Amino acid sequence: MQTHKAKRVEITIEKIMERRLTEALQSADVTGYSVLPVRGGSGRSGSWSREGQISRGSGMVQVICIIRPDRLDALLEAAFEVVESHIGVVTVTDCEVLRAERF
Amino acid sequence: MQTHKAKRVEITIEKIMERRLTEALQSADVTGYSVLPVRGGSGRSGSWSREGQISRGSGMVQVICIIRPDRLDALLEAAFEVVESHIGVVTVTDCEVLRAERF
Amino acid sequence: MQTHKAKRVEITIEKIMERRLTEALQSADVTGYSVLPVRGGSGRSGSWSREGQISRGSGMVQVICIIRPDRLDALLEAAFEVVESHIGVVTVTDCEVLRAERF
Amino acid sequence: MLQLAADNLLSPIVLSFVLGLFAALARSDLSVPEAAAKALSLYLLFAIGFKGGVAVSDHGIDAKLGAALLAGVVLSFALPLVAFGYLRAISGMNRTDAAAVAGHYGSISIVTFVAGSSVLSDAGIVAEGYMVAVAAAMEAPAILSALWLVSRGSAGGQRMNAELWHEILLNGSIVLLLGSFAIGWITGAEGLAKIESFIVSPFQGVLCIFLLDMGLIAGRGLREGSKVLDAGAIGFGLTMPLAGAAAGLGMGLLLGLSTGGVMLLMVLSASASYIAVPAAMRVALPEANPSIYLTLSLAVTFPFNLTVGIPLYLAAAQWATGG
Amino acid sequence: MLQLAADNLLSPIVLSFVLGLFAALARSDLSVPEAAAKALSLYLLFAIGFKGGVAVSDHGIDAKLGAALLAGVVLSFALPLVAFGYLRAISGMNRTDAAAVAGHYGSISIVTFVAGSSVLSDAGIVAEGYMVAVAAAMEAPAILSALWLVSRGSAGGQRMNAELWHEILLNGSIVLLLGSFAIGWITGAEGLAKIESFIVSPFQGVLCIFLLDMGLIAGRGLREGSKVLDAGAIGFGLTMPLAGAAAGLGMGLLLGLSTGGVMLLMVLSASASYIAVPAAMRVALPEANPSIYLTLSLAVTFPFNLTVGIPLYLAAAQWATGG
Amino acid sequence: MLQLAADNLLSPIVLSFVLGLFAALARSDLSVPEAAAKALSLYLLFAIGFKGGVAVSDHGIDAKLGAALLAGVVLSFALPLVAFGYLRAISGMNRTDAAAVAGHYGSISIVTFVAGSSVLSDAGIVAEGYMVAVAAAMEAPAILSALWLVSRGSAGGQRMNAELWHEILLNGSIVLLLGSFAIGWITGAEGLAKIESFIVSPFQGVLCIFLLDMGLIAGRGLREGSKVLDAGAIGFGLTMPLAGAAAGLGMGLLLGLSTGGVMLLMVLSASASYIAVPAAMRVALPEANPSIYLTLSLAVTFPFNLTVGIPLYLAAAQWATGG
Ligand SMILES: Nc1ncnc2c1ncn2[C@@H]1O[C@H](COP(=O)(O)O)[C@@H](O)[C@H]1O
Ligand SMILES: Nc1ncnc2c1ncn2[C@@H]1O[C@H](COP(=O)(O)O)[C@@H](O)[C@H]1O
Ligand SMILES: Nc1ncnc2c1ncn2[C@@H]1O[C@H](COP(=O)(O)O)[C@@H](O)[C@H]1O
Ligand code: NA
Ligand code: NA
Ligand code: NA
Repeated sequence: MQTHKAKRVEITIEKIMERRLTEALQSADVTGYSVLPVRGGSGRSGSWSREGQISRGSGMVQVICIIRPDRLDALLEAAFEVVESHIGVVTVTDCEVLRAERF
Repeated sequence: MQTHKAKRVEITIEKIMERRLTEALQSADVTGYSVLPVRGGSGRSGSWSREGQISRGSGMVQVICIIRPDRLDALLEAAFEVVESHIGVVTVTDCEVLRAERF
Repeated sequence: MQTHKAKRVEITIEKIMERRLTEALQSADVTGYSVLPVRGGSGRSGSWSREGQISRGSGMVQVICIIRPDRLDALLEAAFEVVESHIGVVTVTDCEVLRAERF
Repeated sequence: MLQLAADNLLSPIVLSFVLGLFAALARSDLSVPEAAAKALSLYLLFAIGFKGGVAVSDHGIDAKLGAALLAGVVLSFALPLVAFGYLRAISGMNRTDAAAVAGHYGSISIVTFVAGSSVLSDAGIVAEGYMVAVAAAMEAPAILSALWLVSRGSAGGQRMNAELWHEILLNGSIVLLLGSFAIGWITGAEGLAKIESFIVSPFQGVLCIFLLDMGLIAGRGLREGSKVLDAGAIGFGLTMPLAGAAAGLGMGLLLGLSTGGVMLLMVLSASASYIAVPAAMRVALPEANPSIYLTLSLAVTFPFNLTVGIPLYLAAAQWATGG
Repeated sequence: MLQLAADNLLSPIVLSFVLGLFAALARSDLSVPEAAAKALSLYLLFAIGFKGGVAVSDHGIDAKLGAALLAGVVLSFALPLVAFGYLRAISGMNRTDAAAVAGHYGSISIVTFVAGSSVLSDAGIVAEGYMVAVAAAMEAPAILSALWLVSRGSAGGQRMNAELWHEILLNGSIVLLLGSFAIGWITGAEGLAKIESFIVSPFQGVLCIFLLDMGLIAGRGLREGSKVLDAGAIGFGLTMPLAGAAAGLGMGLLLGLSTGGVMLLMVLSASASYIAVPAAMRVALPEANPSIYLTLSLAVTFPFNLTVGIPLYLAAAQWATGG
Repeated sequence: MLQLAADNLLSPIVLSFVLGLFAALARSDLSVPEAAAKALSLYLLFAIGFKGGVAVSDHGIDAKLGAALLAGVVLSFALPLVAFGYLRAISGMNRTDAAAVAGHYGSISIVTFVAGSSVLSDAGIVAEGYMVAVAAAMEAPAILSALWLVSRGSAGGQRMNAELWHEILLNGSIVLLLGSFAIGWITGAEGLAKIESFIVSPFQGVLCIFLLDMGLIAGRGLREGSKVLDAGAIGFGLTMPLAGAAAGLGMGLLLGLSTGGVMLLMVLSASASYIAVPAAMRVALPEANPSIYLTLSLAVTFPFNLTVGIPLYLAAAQWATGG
């Protein structure tokens, strides 16, 4: 089938920063993203798990954006500003998409 | 370690269409997939979140299939038929797998 | 923005094996990973779903590690030892990361 | 009547809804986890179905049951036609969206039914236990009317296939509602005695938390969806319930239901679906805009019925039946 | 006896299970969220443990406690050997799968125990409070027997390592059951008074929802797993409980337990694990097919015990103890 | 006093916490699903707020309400300054971490408040219903003090922006607590009668499960976080509550609160936040180490207050007010 080149950006960020990130994405004209839950993890600041948590200050989510390659830099800059002083991981992968007119 | 080329297909689709998609995949002889929850997101049809929802008509899931490259087209065609008239995003990424005999 | 090459390893494994896997990763000096929930799926051993389950023996999770390319082999070997005799899928994707000093 | 309205407005149930609405509009991060919301709705369906079944087992099966079920089906088929014409006349909505919305108003909202029942029992009025079964019967027909409206003349029949039929008729809420109704009927007062302190005593409290969540969702819906609704659509959402209630009143009197039964049939006719129909529309009518029908049903009509409608319908039913 | 069976079959608890089973077999999308199901199981474990502890604190500690615990351990070790031989004789199952299944039948299902206790208390029969501790003691030994069966002669010992030991002995259900048992014992009637309206009054109602979920899972299991079971295996799932119950009966009489105690020991022996043992098998015996043991335990033996077994065991215990 | 302490230590509530702590330290896999834990906390907030509101509606509004709110705000602002100085003197913690920790101790823990209220009502002592509102008022000011401490002289003001203000003042717990307080106040005894068997009878039992979960989290925190705390920090976590309680005692006497009111103000002052403040710190002070403040608050101070603190504060309040 006909596919088109795109970039898949996955940003793992603290839940408490989620809204700030998605608002920054929207300001950078990123119109589509999905948010996946993360159950736990480990990093330089120790390991964590969401089980039994009621705290709003812990835990992370993964925000996924599929975008046209030429829009990547604007997205990364917007994301970086939010992620900069916080913990979090940003990865970019090459991918192909169906229905490119959507992006 | 010995790895083998494969394709990673990630289909974000409405929860209500999940069963139709997985049945289409099975008809196309895709034998393995995993389904990840999606907590929320945003797109051309507005933004949404699963929090507090009891509705069965809203929300999306992400279906992930790892397949042999030569099986990609059959999969995409099967998926496209379900996704076509619905909202949803399909991406394909090149990857390497361990234990290729499983796919 | 400045990005750096890295590998994205995604391991889908039975929940009951999660701790064994993450401990193996830690022994192999993999310092960061995130764990995503998986809601259901299908494979050679049939299909499953987490809905309504109280059993600890069923269900899978997806462990994601972003690592420097030169650390990939150590990671795969550690993971393979745990996954070997169990069901599970391991994929490796090339990606770019921001803030490479973190990995 | 005014007293009734004030009592209703100041009940913990309605105030909990208002709290949720306020929190969402004020962009508080208050939220009920999805799993908890679903568990609450399972509880409410189980309890309301079971109690309906026990009532039937207590008072014996009424000759009117069959007629009431039929009346429900007729209302569910017919109301979308009224709603569609009204909506097209009053607002600028396109055919597809209008048909989708119309389908919601023929079907029913079980929480509105629960809230109505709860006001009834506070007022010490007993209704026919089988109204629960009437509620279940009214869920699906409206979906057919909506699809028919959209495809009149064209080959729209294929929008309904066996799979969708199956999903609609065996959707979780219907199965649980009718199933627990059957269990209540079979086990009767003895069964109720065993689980009374689970499904009766804490019921109103659980309903408060559930309505808090409904308020949160309605408020989020308003924030997201208010831009898609014109004044005509909002007017529709506030007046269509009255038309539905009037139809329910007529039908209830025709059937000779009790005051409580008439009132519940009014509530069912006045309410708009937000579980079964939206799901069916996403499958069969994906080109209709979900923001429109969800916002109208959840954020306009539901609050209207909860606050103003229910006491009004009760007063009307009492007046009309002399009860 | 027939009356007892009919009463049991028509109790809200059993009918809720049947409703879940029906919904799953009819492919309804009715489902209980995973988090809610887990919360319900925490509640049941906490309540049953606590009440057991309070009973012990009320009636004093019985000289038979030690003996009963030992008897439980012996049953749990021994029953898998019987089950294995029986299964290999009656069905075409391979050694590994048969050993895994056998392990499940030596261990216990706590919901079956809860359902049994609930029938007992409906019948006004009091049992030894420490039977809860016996239930906990019977969870793990069967796992060792299963692993021994699989590796007789070969170097299978390494399947059990310290980590797995730790997981089995400190799995969440055991810790919660024994922990709440201890809390009930320590705080006694005074503690119970404080939380009675949480753990006693709504108990049967919560159990209904839990069994609805068990029905859903059993039904899904049947749909998925029925192809992996031959007639012999199904026959095993329906008759092995009787063998287990007989062993429990003998042991209970030997110990001189009360009627209720004998009945609960029968229930424990007749029931098959679906939480602790499947988890252990996935770790230590990944080559065994989980569809086989989960389907047998959850979709064959559990419904059998719930519907037919429990009243039968009660009748047998009453007959044998003259109680 | 000793009796009181022993009673408290052997209550189902405290023992449930100990069970959770034990399970986590023993690395059991016992866990409460996140959605269930959140649902429990919604329940507790709703119930405690509602009951506070009903109490105010019963006894009329007290002239001291305004003064008590003000006192709470003052305590919340001032305690972090004391805590900061004390912590820097007693431990080797850096300025940023010490300021973050200090903020937690000025703010409050609502579960500690709930546990305190529950001990009070067990003892048959009535407190001012509006203490719930005082609790809400004490949540936020401490955050400002913490941020001021960190940025004295420097341009730290920008750490607080409008968005963060909004998040803190309208965080879900505050909105639910104050909202249900208002609902209780409006609907009064009549409203309470409707939902009593939901928010009153099962309350202590629900609290047990919640504290089980708190024990699990505290235990996990101890395992993860104990390495980041030096002896000075632990000493701080065990003695700062006493300083806070003393301040609360003085303030309570000054205001002329009832015995129960004084005790609750002590509890609030002695407790350390683990919901609102950690979230604010992650946003405004991401460079502070969350392991430090979460471990101190949840795994050192909370258990201290729950086991030793609460009975101590009650005894002190009784002694000081002669009540
Ligand atoms: N290399 C990595 N791969 C995947 N997730 C990571 C990685 N590093 C950090 N994370 C996630 O980000 C969180 C915070 O990381 P850190 O800032 O290193 O403590 C961790 O708990 C993980 O959930
Ligand atoms: N570019 C994108 N990247 C990731 N997810 C997307 C993207 N576009 C849409 N989605 C997801 O698909 C849903 C529907 O998209 P849409 O059809 O554009 O409204 C959104 O709410 C997102 O969850
Ligand atoms: N090709 C695949 N792509 C994605 N997930 C898979 C794939 N194969 C297996 N899985 C996941 O791994 C589980 C076990 O697979 P299997 O060992 O084939 O039964 C499945 O239920 C899926 O959740
Ligand atoms: Na209607
Ligand atoms: Na057994
Ligand atoms: Na404090």
